[in-house]
Amino acid sequence: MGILRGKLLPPVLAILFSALLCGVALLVSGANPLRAFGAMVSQVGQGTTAVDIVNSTGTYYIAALAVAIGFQMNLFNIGVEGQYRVAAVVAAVVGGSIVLPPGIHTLVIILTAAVVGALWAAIPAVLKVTRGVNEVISTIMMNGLALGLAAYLIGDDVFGELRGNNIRTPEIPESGWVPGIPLGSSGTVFGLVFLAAALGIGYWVMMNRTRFGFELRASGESSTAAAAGGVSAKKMIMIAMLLSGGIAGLVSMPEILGRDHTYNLNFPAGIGFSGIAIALLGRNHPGGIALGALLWAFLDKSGLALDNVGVPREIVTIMQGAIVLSVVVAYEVVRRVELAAEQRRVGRELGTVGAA
Amino acid sequence: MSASLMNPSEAPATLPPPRKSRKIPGWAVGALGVAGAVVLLSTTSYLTGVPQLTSTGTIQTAVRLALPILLAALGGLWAERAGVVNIGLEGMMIMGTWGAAWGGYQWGPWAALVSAAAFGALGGLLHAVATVTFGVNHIVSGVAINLVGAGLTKYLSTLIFFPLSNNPRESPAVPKFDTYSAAGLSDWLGRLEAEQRVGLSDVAGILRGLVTGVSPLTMLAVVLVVGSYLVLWRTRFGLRLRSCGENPVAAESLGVNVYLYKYVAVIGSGALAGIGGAALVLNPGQPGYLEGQTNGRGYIGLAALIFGNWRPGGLLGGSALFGYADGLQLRSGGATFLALVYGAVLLLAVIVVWQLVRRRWFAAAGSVVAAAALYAVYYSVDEVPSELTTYAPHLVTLVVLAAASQRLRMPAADGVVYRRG
Amino acid sequence: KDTGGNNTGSGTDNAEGCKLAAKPPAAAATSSAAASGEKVDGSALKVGLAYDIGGRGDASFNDSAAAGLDKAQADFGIKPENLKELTAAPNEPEDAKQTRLRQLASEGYNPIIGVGFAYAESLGVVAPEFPDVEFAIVDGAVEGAANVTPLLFAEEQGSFLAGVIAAYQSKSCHVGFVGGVEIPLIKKFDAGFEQGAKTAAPDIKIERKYLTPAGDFTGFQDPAKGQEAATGQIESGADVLYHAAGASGKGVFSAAKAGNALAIGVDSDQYNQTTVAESKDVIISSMLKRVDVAVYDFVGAVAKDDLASLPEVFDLSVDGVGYSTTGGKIDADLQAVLEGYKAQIIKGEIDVKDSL
Amino acid sequence: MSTTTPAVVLSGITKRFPGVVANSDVHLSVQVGEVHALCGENGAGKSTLMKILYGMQQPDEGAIEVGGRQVRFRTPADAIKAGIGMVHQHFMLADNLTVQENVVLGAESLHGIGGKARRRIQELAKSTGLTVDPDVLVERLGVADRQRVEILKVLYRGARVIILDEPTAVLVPQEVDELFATLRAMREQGFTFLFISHKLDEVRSIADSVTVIRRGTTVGTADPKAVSSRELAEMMVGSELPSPETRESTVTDRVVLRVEDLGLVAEEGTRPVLDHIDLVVRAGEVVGIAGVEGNGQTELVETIMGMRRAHHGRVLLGDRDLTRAGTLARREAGIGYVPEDRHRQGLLLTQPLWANRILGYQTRKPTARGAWLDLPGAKEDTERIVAEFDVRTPGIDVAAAALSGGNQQKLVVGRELSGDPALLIASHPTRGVDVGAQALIWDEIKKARARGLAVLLISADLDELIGLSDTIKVMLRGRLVADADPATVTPEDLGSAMTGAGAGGVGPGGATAADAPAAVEVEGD
Ligand SMILES: Nc1ncnc2c1ncn2[C@@H]1O[C@H](COP(=O)(O)OP(=O)(O)OP(=O)(O)O)[C@@H](O)[C@H]1O
Ligand SMILES: Nc1ncnc2c1ncn2[C@@H]1O[C@H](COP(=O)(O)OP(=O)(O)OP(=O)(O)O)[C@@H](O)[C@H]1O
Ligand SMILES: [Mg+2]
Ligand SMILES: [Mg+2]
Repeated sequence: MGILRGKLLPPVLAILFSALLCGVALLVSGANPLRAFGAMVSQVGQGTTAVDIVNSTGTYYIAALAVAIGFQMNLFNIGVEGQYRVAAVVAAVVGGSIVLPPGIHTLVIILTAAVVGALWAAIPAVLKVTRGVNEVISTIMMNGLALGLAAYLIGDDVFGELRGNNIRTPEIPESGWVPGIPLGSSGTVFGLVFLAAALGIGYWVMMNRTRFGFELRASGESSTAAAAGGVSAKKMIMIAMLLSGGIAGLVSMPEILGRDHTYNLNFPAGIGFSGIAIALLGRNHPGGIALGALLWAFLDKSGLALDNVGVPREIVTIMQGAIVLSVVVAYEVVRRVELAAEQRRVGRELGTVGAA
Repeated sequence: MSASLMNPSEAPATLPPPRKSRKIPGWAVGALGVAGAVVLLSTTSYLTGVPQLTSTGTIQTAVRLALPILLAALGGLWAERAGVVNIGLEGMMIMGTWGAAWGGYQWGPWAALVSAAAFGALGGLLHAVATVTFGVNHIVSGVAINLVGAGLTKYLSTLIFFPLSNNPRESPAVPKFDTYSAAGLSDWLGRLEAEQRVGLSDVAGILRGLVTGVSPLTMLAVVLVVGSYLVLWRTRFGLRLRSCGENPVAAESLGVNVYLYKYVAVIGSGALAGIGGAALVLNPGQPGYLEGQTNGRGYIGLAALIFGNWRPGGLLGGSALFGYADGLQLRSGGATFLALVYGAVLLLAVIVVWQLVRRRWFAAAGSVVAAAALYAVYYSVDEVPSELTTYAPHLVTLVVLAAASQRLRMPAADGVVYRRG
Repeated sequence: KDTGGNNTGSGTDNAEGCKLAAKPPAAAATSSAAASGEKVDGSALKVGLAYDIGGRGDASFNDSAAAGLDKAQADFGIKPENLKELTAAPNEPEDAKQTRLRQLASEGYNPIIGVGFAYAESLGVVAPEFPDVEFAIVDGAVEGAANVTPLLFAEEQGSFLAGVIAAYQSKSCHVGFVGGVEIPLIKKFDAGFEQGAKTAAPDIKIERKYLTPAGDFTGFQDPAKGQEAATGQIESGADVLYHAAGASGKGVFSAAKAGNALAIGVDSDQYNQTTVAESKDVIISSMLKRVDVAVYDFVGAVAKDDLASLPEVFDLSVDGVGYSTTGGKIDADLQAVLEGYKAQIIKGEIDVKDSL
Repeated sequence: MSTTTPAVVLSGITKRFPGVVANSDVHLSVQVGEVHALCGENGAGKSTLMKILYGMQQPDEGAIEVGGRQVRFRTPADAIKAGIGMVHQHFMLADNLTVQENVVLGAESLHGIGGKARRRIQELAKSTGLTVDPDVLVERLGVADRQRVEILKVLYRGARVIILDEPTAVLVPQEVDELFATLRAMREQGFTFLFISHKLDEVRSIADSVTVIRRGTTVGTADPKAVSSRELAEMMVGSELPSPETRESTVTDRVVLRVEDLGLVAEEGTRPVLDHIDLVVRAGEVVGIAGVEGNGQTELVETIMGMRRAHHGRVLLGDRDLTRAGTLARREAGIGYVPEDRHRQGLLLTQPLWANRILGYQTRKPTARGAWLDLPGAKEDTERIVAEFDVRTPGIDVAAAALSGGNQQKLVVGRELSGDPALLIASHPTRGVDVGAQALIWDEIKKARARGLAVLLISADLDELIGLSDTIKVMLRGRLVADADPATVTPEDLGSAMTGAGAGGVGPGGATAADAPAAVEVEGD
């Protein structure tokens, strides 16, 4: 029950608070908040929205896991954004230019994406380890460079090909696709949503049951204590960053292998930033992140319904920001209350101190 | 055991006597840096035959592009000197752009400034509440503020600007400041520049760029940089504020109200970032608020701050570098940009000599390799691909940070959540 | 204090205009297209419009589409409640576009128009799901979907004329092009402009700058950068600038005003746009891309059930592209020249390439 | 004396923290112009009481009188106004600010922050003998100089009553003497001092009266000249004072640790931090390293542990060369490590005790199996440590932060003695630990030594060092400069060697040359 209170109460409070805040904003602007929220909820039943939410949850989930691995050791990988973009281009190019038996083809594409993402993340990692460059700044810069590199790679004189007014990489042959689960008119669930789930399980096992996870957490909690315990901070930074980048590289795989089969100019941006927010929401816990990703995807997708009721869709962004901010505040408040309670408890159980 | 103690002559005298705090004063370092940069640029410009490197227009562009970044960086300086990392600068800047358009549309450019500062400060207040009062991780709060800032302005524009501009993503046109030039000086420098004399014309071009078509905003920014220095390093208020970033516990124990100073600093930080947003809106080429117009400049400001070692002069240099690199690539494209590569080779050559003098053989060898590689690029390419030049400022930042990061010193308690008691 | 345009350094009047190529033969009086005698009744139609980023009010091609819709509504008697317009968000994922289209289709809107090539992929998915609905896509085409009408434009032809105007108006025989993002669509503008300018004045010098590479769409949203790029071109000697840079074009106008240069707008008649009113006196013309005409014609064709009447490409011959003369900077002589070139293009005597 | 108004009177002070009553009904009266010492075990509530007097914490009950007037301090600023100043147990200085900035901070209204302030600082320095350059950055100062800055800070604010919370903990005897000289001189000028120390000899030498606090309440006040240290100690704990002494030698001739010609260069400059260190520790031997903080002890330990890369030289454990091995490999080879700062280096404070048991043992039984953690094994072994080392905790699932310092330290020592290490490197193993825990830790180290453990002991507590060690080496400026025999050496001798005082006035503040102390032998000729 204590766990429930500590872990679940804060996000619930935060969501309620944010909804209230946005409700007030809506009221002020002359809209009916109940109608707006109602429209959002009923949107889930419309068309493919439910499936889109699931698909998008998968994508966000991978991005948030990538961020969370860094967070575990206080490493802020703001560069997921660039990592998944570069990985997507290269993987799409590779996938589109080779022919392999089904399965193997897919595997090669996915591995390429992971490796490229990791390599892109390796640059800030090396800079941090060898030159002490703050990873927040370097990954932000790398995001810019990623855009440039991607643009260069899909140039029609490099790897790209023209399709009407769009440019895209050569289409990946069917042997590289990952079939989804077709649900008729409600859409198709991407096959790689299960990859996201598997990554989540792997992440949990790694963090809680393996030596590596322990070392990661130890470095995050106290780099000095970890060093004294034989955990090399530099090594952990490198590995965590590579792992984070590798997972980031997979972010767009569900979409590319499940639907688009190519990288083109409509490639979505901003998933990395959402990933940061979601990792924060989920407190780096795989379950929490799943809920966070689901919430995020729900807000994203059902927010489209707001157009129908004449409410600016941007209220959703405000809500997302407000949730992140209030959830961390709520966690902090609950943490303080619990720490005091814990100390009281220890003091009481020992019954020794101060009772002179 | 025998009772002899060491012989005085054997005492290892390895500890150097405590050095004086600084050998060369900061302003002299800055002046030297500027002079060095000018010499480097004019030499490059002469050797490559690319006058744009030091033309009036390039410098003016650099100033215009650097302005928002500079103001954001200055905002970062205030917050981080008080120990609060402010990655929410981007969001505060966005709020500033909205505020500037809203105030400016109704009451003119000065009101735009005030209202931008107020909106930015609002973002700062939010950050302060989260980080100071609730002890939330500074980066986390900053990320959230970037989200909130973007969402809020979008929402408000839909409500307020749409009826005026017919576009939910844009404000109506906002009146701008007039610009000013030091007329006589500017013309004289212009003639000097046109003579194309080595060095002299370059200096003239740079100076002319700095005194021609100056907006009050630029002057304001200069005043703010100098003012920030004076306030932070020359007043009791500044001393107290900085002490909160260095050792808040000590400050508190001496009767400094750390929470209060952090609040003031972070709110001020937001206001400065907001003014940075106003600088974008009030830019002559900009009709007004436009969704997404900050385009990551808040983050770049943060980079300039770190680049500048958390000092006003340094961040001025960082922003100038950014504005210059960006301006050059926008104005003249890849061919001119290649001249900069040549400049980098020259710079590396100087560094190699320096390293040889200091007997750092490995470092010198590394620099030689880098210089050779860059020269090979310069030699083999006619034009840097545009995909690269567009993000050249990012690349330059990375390279410079990689070279200089270890010399940087951030405030000791920067980013540390402080709790009273 | 600075007044008006200041002196802009090097390269002004060293030549009073270009050495022009021989003028084209005067064109026969242009035949006004399609005598619209018959009354079209569209009162039964429910029209849905899915805009690209920016939406109605962007003073660019979305707005142009909106204008076409407004005219169609007035002319064909469509009821206002039977119109629905939705807008894309920046960086949104593919499925958001699909949801938007599906939302319109399942609410019974028919026809539905996707404004912008970004809708191509999603129409490829959604259109087959609703075989009875007539879709159209501006600036794009969807292979294999019979119910998607492509509304394509010959931007290069209009830009050719813009190039001619620039060549005739330039005193220094030096002109410039500012593109927002280096994507194929914008490259068509670039290519046509260059060909037009070179045809009119073979010795002309042309500056070219794209603000961002493909994939980084901020280049359409950064007037500050547009201004600096334009200023750079002016200082290199260009005195007539043509832009295809969306909102960044505003910066181009203001740079032209500050630098005593001239500018040519794009998409719609920018002389009349309020957001650039301050610098309208430098706008000598705009390359018109009649998205409004295409939308209007398409809605009309659906109402008449006569899609075959639509042109394959909206080019000069159907006035799908053109130039504006508002502001009076294009005198009768120049107009005659332009009409001459236009006739040559329509007749096929000049073949305007859509890439460099 | 008794007729004049006391400088400070605290009466009935009670302060409760969550789960702890730090002070309960404390009474204390301090006369003008005296040095009043405050003694008590760790956690007895001394610092808390002083923080209350200094306005940093609010008492739940009780009254404060200063100069005969009832006062209420809501912030330190109030206390400063009333003429009270405090030098904290841990330095409260901003490293990146200059001495002058540190001194004037918070008191800018007195003389501004410019030339006037600087003149005032120099004036104060002259009148009290606390000389420091106002323009130097604090980070460049040694501990003794920092202490001077701290006292200057207090004086600058015009304090007449000065609280010194364990000011001598980080000083060597010579520096202590200097400090005391200053205090005596200032006492003549009418300053009043409240002086906290665990070192009872010091208390007896400087204090005019002493108040003992036990478990948050005052036990009584005594005349320090009239009581012995032992009597004082018994007042504090109500029992016999434990002693670190180990007389019977268990030293064998099996070399466990051999350090040869070890050198380390500071990152930026070329100054060697460790300079040609040669060292041997044998099975069953405790080798103690004495030295003023900052002379390379930390670096030596961290280099032996592989946390820093040696510039040259070798480290051998038995006959295994570990010079190139990482920290983990060294631990696996059989080195246990009690780091000097348990909070920063010893523990994961928010993690449960059993997770802390894994730290440093994440590759070994019983806490791990291959790449996998063995959680049941870890928990079981944590229970064992808790039982064997008398770690006072409600369970092994509480966070390490919830334990008191002494119990945290017992956990760390217990962990590092697990798995039969061949060598234990113990840095300040009992720093800030109360008497009971201290005794237990000493005991455990002795037991392990008897089993053949080699111990490298670093400690600032010279009594501990002399009591536990079989051999003592003195470290100065990165070199081992002298050997001492714990059987004969006195703390004063050691102190001279540590400051290099014998070498002629190179000690901080120009300590005067002392005669070559007995039992300290120059190393290497
Ligand atoms: N801020 C606080 N919150 C909770 N408990 C505290 C706090 N400060 C001190 N304590 C508790 O109050 C008690 C007294 O602490 P205090 O620091 O006054 O002891 P001390 O006598 O100074 O010990 P030492 O000799 O180690 O300095 C300790 O048990 C400590 O656990
Ligand atoms: N600021 C604080 N907030 C909450 N609890 C505190 C605080 N300071 C001390 N404590 C509690 O006091 C207890 C011990 O603290 P204290 O610092 O007095 O230990 P100590 O024995 O003096 O050890 P050390 O010398 O390492 O500080 C712990 O239970 C700790 O949680
Ligand atoms: Mg204490
Ligand atoms: Mg303590």
